[in-house]
Amino acid sequence: MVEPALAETADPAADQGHVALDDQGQEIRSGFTVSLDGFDGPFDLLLGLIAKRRMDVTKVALAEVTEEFIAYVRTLEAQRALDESSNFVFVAATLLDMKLVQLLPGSQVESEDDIAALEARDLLFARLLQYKAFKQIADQMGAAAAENAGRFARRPGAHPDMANLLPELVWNTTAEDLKALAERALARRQAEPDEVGLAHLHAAAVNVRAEMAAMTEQLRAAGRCSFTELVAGAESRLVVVVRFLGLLELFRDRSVEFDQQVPLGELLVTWSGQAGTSQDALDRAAAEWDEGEGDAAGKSTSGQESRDG
Amino acid sequence: MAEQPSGNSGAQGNPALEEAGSSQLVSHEDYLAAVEAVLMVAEEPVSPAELATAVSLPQHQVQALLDELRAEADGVTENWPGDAPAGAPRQRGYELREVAGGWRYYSRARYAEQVSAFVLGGQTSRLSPAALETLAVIAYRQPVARSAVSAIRGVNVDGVVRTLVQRGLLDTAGTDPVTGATLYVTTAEFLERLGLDSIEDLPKLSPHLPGVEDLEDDASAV
Amino acid sequence: MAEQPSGNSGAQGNPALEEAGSSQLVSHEDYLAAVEAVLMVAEEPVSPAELATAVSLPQHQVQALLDELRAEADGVTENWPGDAPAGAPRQRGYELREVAGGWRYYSRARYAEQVSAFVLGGQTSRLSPAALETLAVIAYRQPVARSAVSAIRGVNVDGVVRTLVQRGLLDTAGTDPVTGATLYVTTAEFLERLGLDSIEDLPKLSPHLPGVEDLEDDASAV
Repeated sequence: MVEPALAETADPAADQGHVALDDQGQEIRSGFTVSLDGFDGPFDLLLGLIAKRRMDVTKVALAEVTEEFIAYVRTLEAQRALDESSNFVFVAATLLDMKLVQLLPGSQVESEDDIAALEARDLLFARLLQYKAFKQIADQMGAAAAENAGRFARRPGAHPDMANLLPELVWNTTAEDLKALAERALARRQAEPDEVGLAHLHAAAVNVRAEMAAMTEQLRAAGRCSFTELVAGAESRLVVVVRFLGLLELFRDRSVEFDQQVPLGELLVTWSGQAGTSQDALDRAAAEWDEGEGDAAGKSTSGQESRDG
Repeated sequence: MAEQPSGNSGAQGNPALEEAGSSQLVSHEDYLAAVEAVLMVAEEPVSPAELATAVSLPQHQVQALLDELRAEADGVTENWPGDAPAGAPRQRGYELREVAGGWRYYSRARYAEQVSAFVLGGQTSRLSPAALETLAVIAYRQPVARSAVSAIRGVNVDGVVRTLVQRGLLDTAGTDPVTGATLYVTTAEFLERLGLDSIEDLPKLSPHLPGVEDLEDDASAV
Repeated sequence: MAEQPSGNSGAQGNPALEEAGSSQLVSHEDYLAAVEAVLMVAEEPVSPAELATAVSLPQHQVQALLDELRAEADGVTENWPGDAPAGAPRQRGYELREVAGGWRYYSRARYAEQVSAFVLGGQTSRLSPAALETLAVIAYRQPVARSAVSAIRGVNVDGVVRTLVQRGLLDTAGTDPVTGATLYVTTAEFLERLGLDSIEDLPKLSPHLPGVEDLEDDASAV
């Protein structure tokens, strides 16, 4: 019974407007208020900061806010605390971003990092302004809905004479059919969580090591292959992706060379490695990509530092 | 309900000349229109007592208003005191009928041909898969509010529930004491179609499905 | 009045004087009433095309009838040729509105207090700011995936979207061909809720987006 007002409500309170916040609990919108002012949500918080032009972002003591937040989270039940925490991390990260931007010497934009930071700032503002526009529209829509709320649509209900008008119902459903339908409906509800399911990404574990070995063999034999040829037999998109990653690994190991005449053109791969096995490359790639049972999606970041070195 | 508070009414048949219970409504036409508004949008026939409460008038005055509205819709001129008969009003495409102790506007029988052309335009002789699934959920969870069925099916079910009611497979059964939402149950006709004696004879659901309590919790949380 | 079976008459605005497609309906008042009767049984706004089919009249004549019915319900006197204006008609408790691409009877807002007790369902619950923002984004970006709405609003919208689908304000519309994500669109009920005839009637988004100068102002202010 979290939000009783949301069950189909002929809730009398609805008329008095007491349930204006009824959907709130469905979001990760935080009940936590920063002591700076009463903010309610990441973008709201940021908009508030911008609106109060005198407020210096650099003066917001993130540590203090964090202390308060942790105290607040302790009062929550587990699931809610998790939601709110991730929300808070988002806000805090954005705040840190803004602090970073603010602390940069604005007049002398020279380094790549400065430009990147400025671009990030522009992007942030573009998003904020876009959100602001939608927020204003939402207010207008709310006003329109409120103005319209006093009108109720005619619902025809059951017409005493109307039953005879309907064509005779063709009925060939059995009680067993109904049972099956009910079970499917009830089960589906359990099976479909709100989150995007990631299970399917893990379904087929594709092994980078094996794919690299297979491509090495193919390239050694042919000397030169197009990427299309290399992925010709791939049974899924995931295999294509993994083979591409494998090629990058081989390239790093200087076992292959790439040639692409035009952007988006055919990628030609030429074997340039020694006759000997590139066992090192295979091991390293396997360590980076294949560990953790085909968890290909998660590995892209963890492998980052070692390759940049 | 709605007993006359003062009693000493002078102008019989013109409720507006008596003491107005609502501060909002003043004229006779206002009261007529308010009753008309309720009858127009209420989903089921409304009793004079309910109307009396809604417009804060004694029941006998509401009765007079109902008679006036019925006559007006039928295009019958009657002389209401203090009300100038404005020529012969046209007969409306709807009529005000008294059904099972309540009043409601219905389309006039004279236009049955046009109405059925319209209604049949969208009707088929088979229930859609969505309707069947909705029926199945309600059969096992009755009495149940539409919102709970929506929560289970993940889609709005208002339209299909109306179709099923129209088809006589579902009926309303009061309202939820907490939310006030209308509750739905299956009908005797539904059992007849399935060849069952009672709802108890429906095949048992698999025990692995969420219990009724879970459902109610979830539905209200949405 | 209202003979003339021959057709091609010049009596603009009085559809009954033009060729009657149905053998039953003869007078202008008959046609008015027939349209009225159909609107009375409609579950949702009815388009002039549907009405035209049901009463067997060309669409432009149905349009004229609808305008007349609307004016009549609003108590506005208009002079229809061949139709004696019968004094000032009273304003009805209902109004005929053009919403979501069709026409539908609504109770008049003036009587909301009297009516609200009789209307069950989600209609009376107010939309939260979260719901409104989500609807706003989807209204302008539809068809759109939840993730895109999340990106604009900066919060997870799964719960709100699900609630709005259950309430019939949003509907799913297939999946994104690339990502496979479910796409969402606003519904006719959404338009009805806001009293809009079509999505085109929403205010333009551009005036709410600042120009480049404003953007720079804002940027430097931080």
